Amino acid sequence: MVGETSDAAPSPLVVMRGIDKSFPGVRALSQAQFELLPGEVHALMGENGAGKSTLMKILSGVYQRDAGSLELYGRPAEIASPREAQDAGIGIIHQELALMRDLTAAQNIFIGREPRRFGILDEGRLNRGAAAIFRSMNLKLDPTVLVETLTIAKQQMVEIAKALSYRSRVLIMDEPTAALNDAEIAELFAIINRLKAEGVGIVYISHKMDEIKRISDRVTVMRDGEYVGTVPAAETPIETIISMMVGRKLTDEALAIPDTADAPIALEVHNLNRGREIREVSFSVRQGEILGLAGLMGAGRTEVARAIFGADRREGGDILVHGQRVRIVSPRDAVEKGIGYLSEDRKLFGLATGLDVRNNIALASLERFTGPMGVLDEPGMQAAADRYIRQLAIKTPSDTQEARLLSGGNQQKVVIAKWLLRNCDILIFDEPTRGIDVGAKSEIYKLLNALAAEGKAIIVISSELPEILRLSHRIAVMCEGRLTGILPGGSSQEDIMRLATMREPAMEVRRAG
Amino acid sequence: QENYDIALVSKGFQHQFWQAVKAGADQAAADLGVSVTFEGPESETQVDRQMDMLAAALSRQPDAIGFAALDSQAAIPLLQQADAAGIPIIAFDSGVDSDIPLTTATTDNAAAAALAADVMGELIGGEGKIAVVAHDQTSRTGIDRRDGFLNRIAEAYPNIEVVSVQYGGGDQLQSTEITKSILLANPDLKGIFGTNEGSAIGVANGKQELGSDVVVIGFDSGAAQKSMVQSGLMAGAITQNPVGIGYQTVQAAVAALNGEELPPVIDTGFYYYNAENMDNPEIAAVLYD
Amino acid sequence: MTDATAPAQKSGIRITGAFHRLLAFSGLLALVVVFSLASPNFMQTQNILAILQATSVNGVLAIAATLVIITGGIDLSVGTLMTFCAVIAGVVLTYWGMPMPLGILAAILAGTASGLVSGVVIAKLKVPPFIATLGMMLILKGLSLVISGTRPIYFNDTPGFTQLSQGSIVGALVPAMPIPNGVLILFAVALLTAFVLGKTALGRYTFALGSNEEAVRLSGINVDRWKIAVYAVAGAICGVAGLLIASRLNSAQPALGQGYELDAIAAVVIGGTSLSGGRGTVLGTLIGALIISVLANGLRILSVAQEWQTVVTGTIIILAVYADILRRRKL
Amino acid sequence: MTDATAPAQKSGIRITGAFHRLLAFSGLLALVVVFSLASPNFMQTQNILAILQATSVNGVLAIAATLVIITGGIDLSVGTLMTFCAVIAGVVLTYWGMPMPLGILAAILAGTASGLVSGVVIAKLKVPPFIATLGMMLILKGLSLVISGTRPIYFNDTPGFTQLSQGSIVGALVPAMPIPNGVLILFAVALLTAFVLGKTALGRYTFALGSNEEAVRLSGINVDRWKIAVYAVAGAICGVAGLLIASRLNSAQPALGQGYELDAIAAVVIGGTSLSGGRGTVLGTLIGALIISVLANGLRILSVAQEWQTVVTGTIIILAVYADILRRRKL
Ligand SMILES: Nc1ncnc2c1ncn2[C@@H]1O[C@H](COP(=O)(O)OP(=O)(O)OP(=O)(O)O)[C@@H](O)[C@H]1O
Ligand SMILES: Nc1ncnc2c1ncn2[C@@H]1O[C@H](COP(=O)(O)OP(=O)(O)OP(=O)(O)O)[C@@H](O)[C@H]1O
Ligand SMILES: [Mg+2]
Ligand SMILES: [Mg+2]
Repeated sequence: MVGETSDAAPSPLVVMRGIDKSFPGVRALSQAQFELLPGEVHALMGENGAGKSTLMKILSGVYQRDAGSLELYGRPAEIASPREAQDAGIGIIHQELALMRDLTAAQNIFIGREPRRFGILDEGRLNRGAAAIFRSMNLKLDPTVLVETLTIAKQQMVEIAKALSYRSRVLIMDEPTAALNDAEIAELFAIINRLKAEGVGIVYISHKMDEIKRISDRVTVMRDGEYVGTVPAAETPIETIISMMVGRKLTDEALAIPDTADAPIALEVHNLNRGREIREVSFSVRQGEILGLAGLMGAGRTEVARAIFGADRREGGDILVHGQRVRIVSPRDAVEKGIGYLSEDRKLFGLATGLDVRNNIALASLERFTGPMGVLDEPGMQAAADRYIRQLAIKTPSDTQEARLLSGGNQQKVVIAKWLLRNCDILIFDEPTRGIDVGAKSEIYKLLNALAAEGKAIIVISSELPEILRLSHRIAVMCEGRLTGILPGGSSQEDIMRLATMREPAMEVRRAG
Repeated sequence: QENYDIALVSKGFQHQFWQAVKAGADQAAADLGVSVTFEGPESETQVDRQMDMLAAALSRQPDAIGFAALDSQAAIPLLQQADAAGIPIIAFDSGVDSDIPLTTATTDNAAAAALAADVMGELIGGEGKIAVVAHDQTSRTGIDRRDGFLNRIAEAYPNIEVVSVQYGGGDQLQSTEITKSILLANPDLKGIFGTNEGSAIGVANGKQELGSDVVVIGFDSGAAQKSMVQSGLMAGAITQNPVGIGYQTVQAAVAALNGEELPPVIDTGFYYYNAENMDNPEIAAVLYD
Repeated sequence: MTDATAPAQKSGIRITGAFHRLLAFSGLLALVVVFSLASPNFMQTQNILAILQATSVNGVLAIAATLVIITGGIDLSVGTLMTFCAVIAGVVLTYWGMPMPLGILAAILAGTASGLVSGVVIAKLKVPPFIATLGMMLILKGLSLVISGTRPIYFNDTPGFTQLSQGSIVGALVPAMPIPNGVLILFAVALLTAFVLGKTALGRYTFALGSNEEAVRLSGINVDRWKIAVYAVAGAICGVAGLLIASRLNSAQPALGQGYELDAIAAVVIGGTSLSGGRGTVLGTLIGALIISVLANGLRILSVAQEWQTVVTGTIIILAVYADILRRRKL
Repeated sequence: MTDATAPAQKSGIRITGAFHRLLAFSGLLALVVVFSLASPNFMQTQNILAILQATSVNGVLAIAATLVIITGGIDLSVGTLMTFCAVIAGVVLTYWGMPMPLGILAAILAGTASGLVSGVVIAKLKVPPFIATLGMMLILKGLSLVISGTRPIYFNDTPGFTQLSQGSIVGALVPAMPIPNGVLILFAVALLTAFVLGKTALGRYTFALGSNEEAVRLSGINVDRWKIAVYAVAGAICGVAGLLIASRLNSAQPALGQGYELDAIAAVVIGGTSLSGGRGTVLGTLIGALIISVLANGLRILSVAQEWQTVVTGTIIILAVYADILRRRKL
């Protein structure tokens, strides 16, 4: 299966063979292998927890392998630290953003390589350097803005800019587009093609199948920490890659959208306002309906969700639940009214990373498991957790595994399980499949459909238009804080994009940062 | 004579006063051929820490214990325990509300402070404003010296007004800052009494930093205070006889172990010293560095 | 509903957990062995009781600090709050001449109230715990002096008050083991707190808050209320410490208390609780508190000069934590 | 290469930054106004100089603590390290009779070395900063007593030593402004530290470490080395504080120092530096230290009873930080 061409192939940049790596209680890699040629984009695929990030962390000096061999530029090599990886020309964009939130974008990009004059930091040159990189990426971003104030998407762009600034021979991108919109993705792909032409080898990890087809030359698939095979991207049908990943054939039949037009309205929002982020937003969701909330990065979708949920203060607007005007000033109020919110940044807002899987799942429902004198019903919690671990196929050794040790996708599932257990009538999913593999993604889609069929009202915020189109009964589109229109389920991507870019004529393009 | 093991549990350790007591005890130990340990808590408020020290000393099963109680009641159960174990107890520095200690080697702090009040009254001509910078608000010595001074002023010097009593914890720097505030708030202040070494030095420092000519009466000695008295920065100071307290405590313990009778109180005395009299052999003997 | 494989897994994890905790004793054991070999007076019943007695106050304070530290906070006021509670007991029992149970109740209520105030300042006003409890430390220190009239309050009119900590119920039953009541109270507080932490909703929220407060808030939980509750419970425990120290000294010493917070926090951290919150155990804290008292006692028994005692204590605190880190890394 | 829009935006940010800092003075100003109205003695040159002088030692210690706190660490040893450095200066100058510059050098080197040790224990042995510096606090306290022979060391043989802090170079030039050198030294240390934090790689990594240590490590930076460097620099600054206090007392007082760390950390936090690291300013710390001294001085000037002084100080510390929080929320 290994993709070898008969012509005199250029000698590989990286050859990894027989790699083993264990963590306490988890065998992350077992006889994994990987090869990267100069000037190729090599996709690394696999389900959540397959070991992709771990393999790349070994290549970039973050972890040390337990066994196996590593060749770099034709010679055996040891990479003992991130520094050594940098020195060896290996750059990486980590899946979990590794930025210093209190520093500016430019300071983050050049950390460790600050331009100096007479030992004094030359901030001017630093900012000009960052600005140049941003310009080459067609990114409008002030280099002096604090990273903390940026959205995840912008942070992701900063991370990409940082990786580019190293001018590496090997560039690893671990889900770089998870937070990006289409325009930004196109920009990234243009950059990738430029680098490719310069002979840089690129490792590309993503769960978005269309991307793989668009830019990669070869695909290596991993499953459960093991090497499955390497195939040329162009000739191999997606179904084949998917079945290599999941070890079975996946069926994701298009969903039959039942009509919900006469179901009672579950949630109604009137003239929601909050500064410039939310301006006069009104919409409603019926029971059994999935409302897609589409828009470009920064359109204000997350802000709307947080405002409804009481996570941020509103400046105006009414919220009606089942026809009743309700007062929501805190998440607690929202949850009491039956509203659940799955936030887009699970690490920051979703998981209690120190707690185990069971307690994270039970966190929003602890009251239900609280007996006399505040004593918790552990067996009940365990049963509930196990039920969702099975139902959502959460990959974890047990329900007592610490949540922070799970792979990204599985962490996301834990957060979903939390809201399912809480049994809310109205669920707001903010980027529910970010960083989730195809297999799990289609499970989550089925799950959302099933929840809707049960009569729950669902709002799905997603930056992936196919996902919005695949799921929604109706699609609300936002641009610059305003709701620019609500489309029926069968609409085209073009319709959505038209509304998503329908800027107010009077309003100037908002400056970045 | 046997090599007795005598444990001294004092009220303090790092301060020069207690180091002088320790020096006296060590001297006696050398003279009498016994061995002595000496320890005390960080500050004179830590009554329970002193109990832990006393308990550990008891566990060591020494031949005798010397004890300077921070609180006259708190230690009674432990003293009873010592008594039951047949370990003789000598109290020093201040007494214990109990008849267990065979004797008490002590200074009458209230009387000593009253002497300071008299000196102050005389030096400022019996009228004007004065202040007190005390080392502690709740410890026995702190209370006795403050009240001994204040009571004497109140009863004998009706024209003297005490405008401020503040506490610097015996910390020189803190006492300096306090003194400066007091002086700045009361430009017509005539005198300040510092109730222990750290307080007195702090007061003199504050006076010096502001270039004031206020009359400073100190308490205790030590190299710095002696030189301040010598230079006139401090008008004079009361000294106890800490070396004598340490020496006599150990001596009394050995006497008790040898079955000798002891008087109920060994008054170790106090003295006023100033630039004139501090070289007198009698005074020089009780001053320490 | 029960999954057959799950209990097996759970007990497996429990065993390693217990094993880990057993190893945590090793630092303490090493100290005990060294001191026993160095001095025949160390391993005497009397001395062991003295060590336990010396641990009781700091141990109880450290347990209070443990709760707060698991939420990711810190409580600098434990020492002066203890004193404040002792003074309140003194006022109720000695100045007002009320019966003993009322004094006990008053001390614990005073602790709870003060913890509540800290909790409100932290949760509602969003003042960082370090500052809020630093402020409370000073306020309580001042108030103790004001209320007591800067004088110790003696409990001579409340017979039996000293028995609270110094008497020995166990000794009355088993004369060979005159374990002071203060030690029993320490263990009772430890058991109760371990129960609350491990088995109740309050305990679960305590860990969750330290783990990711924002996630807890976004789960629709009233974060403020639970945080305030944790500080209030910690305050109540400081009230118990106040009773213990007052009973031990037969007096409320109003000036005492500052500086005790560092010993308490040290015990917590030596016991393996992380200052960044989210994890910690009461057992670990107990061991930490014991390490501190054994060290102090042993060095005194060996007649080590006091200045060197300090140096050795500092070194061993660092080494104890380092050993714990090494051990965890291996497991 | 220049981006036309960037500088404009930047200066915009600078202005709001400066505005914010200006407001940070408000708490201090409020105190000054209140005390000036309450007592005619407060706003006297003499008294203002006294306040500044009283700030010098705590201010320098707080600056040292600021560096460490920005990395997300904490340094409990600043107080006893200051004393240790003073004792070292005493040994070199008085016991060994060396010339003054050598004594100054020795004190600063001692501070650096001790900071280095803390840094190594924290960075290499992975002992949490709280414990590492708590241990160092005790070790240094003991060593100060051991080295000095538990006696103060006087600098009578080093003429000019007291001038270091108490003399006034400014006063010699402008007799109307006898600003003591100690205050100048405080400002010099502040300027230098602000420069290091803002303009050098060390400063950049200090903020980066407190912001996200793992990210710094993943960026290929030798995290350990820079962390150690920060503690060493903080140690050197404590050396300066040691010289200041020794000069002021004309002696090295070996028993002093414990407890000073809380004042220093309080100044840092009142000044708006977050204990979780990543942000902080030297100017803020200076203001924090001034708030503490003004409060102490003002209450004394007003002859408030000491127990009430403590209560008021605690309350105002909480209120000052609360006001700062409110202000930030509005901006
Ligand atoms: N530090 C760690 N400690 C323990 N287990 C770990 C650690 N890092 C990864 N693992 C485990 O190793 C396995 C592989 O994880 P990895 O992050 O490499 O997966 P992945 O293929 O990148 O998944 P995803 O697509 O969800 O990012 C998972 O089971 C994960 O839980
Ligand atoms: N923490 C923050 N600080 C400052 N501005 C923010 C912050 N978070 C979001 N914004 C701004 O608020 C606006 C709305 O952002 P929001 O996150 O709601 O957008 P979104 O539609 O959910 O997009 P995304 O795809 O980034 O999640 C944007 O202009 C964004 O830059
Ligand atoms: Mg991954
Ligand atoms: Mg969003």
